[in-house]
Amino acid sequence: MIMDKELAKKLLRQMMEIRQFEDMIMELLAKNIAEGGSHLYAGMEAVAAGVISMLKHDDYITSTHRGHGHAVAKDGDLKALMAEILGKKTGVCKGKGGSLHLADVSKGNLGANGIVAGSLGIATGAGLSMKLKKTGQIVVCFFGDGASNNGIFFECLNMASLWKLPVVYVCENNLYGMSVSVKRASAVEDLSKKALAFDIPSETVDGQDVLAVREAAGKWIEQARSGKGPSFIVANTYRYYGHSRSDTRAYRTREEEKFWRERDPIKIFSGRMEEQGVLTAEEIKEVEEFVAKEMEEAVDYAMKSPYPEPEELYTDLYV
Amino acid sequence: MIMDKELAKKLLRQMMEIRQFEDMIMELLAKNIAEGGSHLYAGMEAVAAGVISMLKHDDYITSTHRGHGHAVAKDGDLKALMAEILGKKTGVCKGKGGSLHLADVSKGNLGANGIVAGSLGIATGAGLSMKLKKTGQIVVCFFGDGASNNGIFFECLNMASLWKLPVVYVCENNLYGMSVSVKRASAVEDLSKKALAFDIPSETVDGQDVLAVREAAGKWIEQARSGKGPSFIVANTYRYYGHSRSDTRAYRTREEEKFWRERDPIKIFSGRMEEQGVLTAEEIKEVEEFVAKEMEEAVDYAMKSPYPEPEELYTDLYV
Amino acid sequence: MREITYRQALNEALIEEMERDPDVFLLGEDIAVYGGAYGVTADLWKKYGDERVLDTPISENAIVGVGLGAALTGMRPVAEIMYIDFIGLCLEQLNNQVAKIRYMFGGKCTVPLTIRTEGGAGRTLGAHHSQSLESWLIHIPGIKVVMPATPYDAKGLLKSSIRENNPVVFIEHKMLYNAKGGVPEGEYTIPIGAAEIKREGSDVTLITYSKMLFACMEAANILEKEGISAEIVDLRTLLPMDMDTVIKSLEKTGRAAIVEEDCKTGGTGAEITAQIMEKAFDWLDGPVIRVAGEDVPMPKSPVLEKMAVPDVNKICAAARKLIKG
Amino acid sequence: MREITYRQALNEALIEEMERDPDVFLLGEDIAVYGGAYGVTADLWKKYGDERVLDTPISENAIVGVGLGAALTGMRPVAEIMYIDFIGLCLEQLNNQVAKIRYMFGGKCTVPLTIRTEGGAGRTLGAHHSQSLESWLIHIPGIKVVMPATPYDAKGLLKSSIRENNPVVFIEHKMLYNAKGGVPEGEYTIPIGAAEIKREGSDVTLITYSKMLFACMEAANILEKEGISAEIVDLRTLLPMDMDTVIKSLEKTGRAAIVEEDCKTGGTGAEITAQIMEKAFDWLDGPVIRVAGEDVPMPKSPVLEKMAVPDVNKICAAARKLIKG
Ligand SMILES: Cc1ncc(C[n+]2csc(CCOP(=O)(O)OP(=O)(O)O)c2C)c(N)n1
Ligand SMILES: Cc1ncc(C[n+]2csc(CCOP(=O)(O)OP(=O)(O)O)c2C)c(N)n1
Ligand SMILES: [Mg+2]
Ligand SMILES: [Mg+2]
Repeated sequence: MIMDKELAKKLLRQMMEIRQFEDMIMELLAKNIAEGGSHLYAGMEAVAAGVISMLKHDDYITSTHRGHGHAVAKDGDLKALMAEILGKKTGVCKGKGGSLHLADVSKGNLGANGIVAGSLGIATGAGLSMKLKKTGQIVVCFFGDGASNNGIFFECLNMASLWKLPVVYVCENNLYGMSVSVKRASAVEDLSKKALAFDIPSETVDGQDVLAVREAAGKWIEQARSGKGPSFIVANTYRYYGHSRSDTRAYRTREEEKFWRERDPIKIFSGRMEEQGVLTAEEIKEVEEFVAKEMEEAVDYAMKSPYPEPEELYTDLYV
Repeated sequence: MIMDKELAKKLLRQMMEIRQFEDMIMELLAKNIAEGGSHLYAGMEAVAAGVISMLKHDDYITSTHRGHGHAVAKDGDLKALMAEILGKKTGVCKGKGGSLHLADVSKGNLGANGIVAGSLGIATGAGLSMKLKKTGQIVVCFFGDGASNNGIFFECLNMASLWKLPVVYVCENNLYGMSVSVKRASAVEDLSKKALAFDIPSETVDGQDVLAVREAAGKWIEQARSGKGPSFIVANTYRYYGHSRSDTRAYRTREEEKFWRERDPIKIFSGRMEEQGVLTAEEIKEVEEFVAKEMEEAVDYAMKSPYPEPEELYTDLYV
Repeated sequence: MREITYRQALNEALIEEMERDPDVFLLGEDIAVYGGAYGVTADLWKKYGDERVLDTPISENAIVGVGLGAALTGMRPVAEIMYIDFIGLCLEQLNNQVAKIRYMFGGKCTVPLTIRTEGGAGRTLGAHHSQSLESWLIHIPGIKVVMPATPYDAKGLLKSSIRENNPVVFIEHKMLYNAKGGVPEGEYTIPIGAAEIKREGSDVTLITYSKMLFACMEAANILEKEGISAEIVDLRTLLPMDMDTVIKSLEKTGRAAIVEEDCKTGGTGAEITAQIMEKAFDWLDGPVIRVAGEDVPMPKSPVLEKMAVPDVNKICAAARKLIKG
Repeated sequence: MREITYRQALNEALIEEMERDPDVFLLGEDIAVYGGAYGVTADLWKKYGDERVLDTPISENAIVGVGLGAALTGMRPVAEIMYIDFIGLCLEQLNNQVAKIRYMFGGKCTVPLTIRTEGGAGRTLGAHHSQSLESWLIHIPGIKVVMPATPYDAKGLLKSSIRENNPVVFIEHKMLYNAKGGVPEGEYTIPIGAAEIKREGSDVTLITYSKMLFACMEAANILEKEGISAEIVDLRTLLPMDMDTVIKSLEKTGRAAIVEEDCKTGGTGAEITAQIMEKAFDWLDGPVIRVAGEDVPMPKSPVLEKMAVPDVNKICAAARKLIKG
């Protein structure tokens, strides 16, 4: 794939935004400014950025409990997202959703989800809408390896294939569902085999290589858009941190972590861009600094924002 | 497979028992002596008889809403079963279960189930018990083509394969789940493909041929018993009657019904046994008459039995 | 007025709303060729085809999830769950996703989804096909719960439910499908959240909904002969609950029995009792009585099934007890 | 007495029962290597291995179904559902299968299955990880529902639950795991179905369970200074419910508030109110008050989350209102 400078910058920026967005969250958590759970996406940036960069603005995605990456990449408003993490009134969900429920329907993000596999139905139903309304839009459904063992995952894949819905199912295989390895949770280690039960075409990609992800995503998004039905992408990747804050990572080795950290998606991509002469070291630095500044502003905005008023407890439940 | 007379008689008797048991139920329903729903197994006898005749007495089965056949074949007490259909005190479940909940744990029948795919978990859990207790028993789990689209089906197959449980999953593919054809309900028409998602070996058999069913069942039961894990048998078969009484069968043709009626499992087997000189026409007739007599006694017993006493409403809920 | 069945009234409501709004479509098990397990969607598939009357696999959780996804993105789905007994398969999607998503998203989406289902005993179908589980549903903030008793209410309320921009669970009763009643042709709607006095009276208030309305009506006739005048409040919607109508009746009678088919403990009658306690304690001449289903799984045996649900005798006995103390 | 945490008390109960009975085994998500999302099964996997501490895939419905199948065939499983918020994924199996199977089979099987789960707000985890859905469960005849508040009760009741030959849903509270209390070493059990007076008093009865017990205790201290003597009934088991203890307290005080974290409409407080109405109307000096969670999904924002559940102030206000009318 030949790269132009602008695209390279954009991809780099998106991955860096995700990374730095979470670095900020970690800081806020450490300082007890942020509260509650936070499942960090760090290490997996190439998947969200790679897939979503192939979508149109009005295409839809559904996300997961590990949803910062998807939310940022889908045209996320960093300020509103950061404010949401802090439960502020200016948050993208007015502070009612939080990290587990980041959503921005106006940007086509149908939401993170506190329930593993909880958004498979939403994605599939959105796909059905797109088909019935013949809008040409498509839906990308993100979920984890662990989610691919839940009943609704299978029910939805069956419907999507049966009805040829324009949905690309993207399984972010980061080797563990919380502490349980794919080997201990799934009868097939090669998760793409699950698509065989539904005659859905599948492809496994290196989820650390944003360009590889883009290539696969592009192909299957095109297939969805042209009415040929759903597909199943398994992106092999890794989360750097524990499942959540209290996780001591006893279920995996430090060597394994090191191995994957060396396959960092941002390093891989920026290294390659430099090598190929698409971006200079300087330009890469510039992107990084640009993002750092964005992030500072986002945090500043979020921290200065007020909490919701008490009355907000009762609004937004019914129309 | 070489047949001895006794075995041939036994298989014939079992299939005839199932058939005539249901003929009786139909009569009782027509006369308004039996009430409520009844999903008839007629046409599918070779599956229950074939599989269950390969089991030991203390092996387990789980059954479905279409459970008369399994209940009769698993050493069913015809009188107690018939009484249960009528909701009588002498019924196998004291009249509390009825057609949809026929069960006899003492005979290894863990029950019919009003919920489609509702007994997949029970079967899988029983398999886990057998493995943990190292008893050498195995479990056969019956369910329909329609059930194979429900989430819990997939969840259970995954666990069974992962933990190498001694469970044989038998999918009775009678082409329809209520009114919806396999083609309209399942992304794969070849249901054995569903096992691919779990690395479970599978086999498709002619469910009208009791000997073919026995051969396949024998092989996979042996595999389960020897600790090699679960398997998935798809038995192609057909139900003669509508899904339930009110069904006008608008979703299938009379030609299709005729085609399958000509492949009647009892006719096929008795014809072959006569041909091969294992049983004479006389002997076949004798079996039929024997069963007819059993059935008359069962109905007589059931009809003469009292309904449960009012106090029974409150018993058997808690230990 | 023309008399038609509850089933026909529902069928008519579906047709009228499908004609009115091209975004309305139906999905569920056996709703197309078969016309629904109880015939409510009869002939709609012939009329509207696969795109608007969609047979689904036996996948209850996905049916609700897919309905939600479609509702979020511009459609107005009517999903059918064949028996309320199966609702436990899709309560995660209903409770966590359908009901909460608007709130979680800070009001930035709407969920115009109707879920039709059907419950109740009476056909000796046993424990998996006879339940009334509405009290689970009134414990889910974010949805509305509608349970019509008459053909008239069924049509008017189903039309309102489909037009509603909040998720609605619409619960029919399997023993009412053949019941007839007057139903106007064409357009009318009934507001969700409004109870109706189905019979006026002055001595006791019978608070009820769905099929039990008819047992109450019969009981009221018997009681009348005994000189007891019963007023009957048909709630029609359980969430939100029209307590104003209940309280107003109680101000008059001072005595109430709640009649519900669902089993008693943790039932809807408990909530009604608690709200009466909170809002009308001073009007009460004595304790509210719950006439409810027994706390047992529904037994198959016809003799036991009859005992397990309220009947006219039990209602009359409760009313007499309220009067005589 | 030695003081240990609620978490340790539960862990100890599991060890003691696993030592006592080789048929006891655990299954659930992340219970083995990880030791449970909230650490209740810590170190058990090291001790007992894969055969007795079984990590499962993320398949809640199958976890319950498999637990049932194992219980029916000679094992005594303890299944964990990580958050009660996920219970909607397995209510079909719990309600239709686990709870009803013995009855449907005419008493010819037993289901010695314990399902541990955990609920409640307080960690700003939002709408999918903060619910209290126990009122759904008390509406399921055939199971028992246990909700201990103290480490002492947690250990004694978990041991009883595991030994029970009926299915038990055992609900812990995520904010209590680190709470300490006196717990004897070794063997003792607490009967399922027995409430306990956690504080004696004479003016008002506070009926509560699980974490809200501690808010009530605090409130009682404040009220005492105002001259209001509050008696606190900790239900401990919600099904069956020990109404005798409640009524006895009411005979003394004549006034009651029910304090529950679960959202109000269709909550457990409604059932308690109804039973008080039925069994103790004449003892009441005024209406029972429900101090309950708000009828909204749990908002993420820490300020809103606090408002959504009862606190000491609300309890005190209710008690004062009961006294002053
Ligand atoms: C239905 C459900 N079960 C369990 C959980 C608890 N939980 C949250 S994330 C998680 C692991 C999910 O694994 P995976 O799908 O692989 O996603 P990952 O966390 O690895 O991104 C679990 C078990 C949940 N939130 N929802
Ligand atoms: C969970 C659930 N959904 C729907 C039904 C209603 N229902 C009963 S039988 C049936 C069809 C089942 O089809 P299949 O599994 O193929 O079994 P068959 O009836 O063909 O033997 C349906 C939809 C049910 N009982 N349970
Ligand atoms: Mg994972
Ligand atoms: Mg079938």
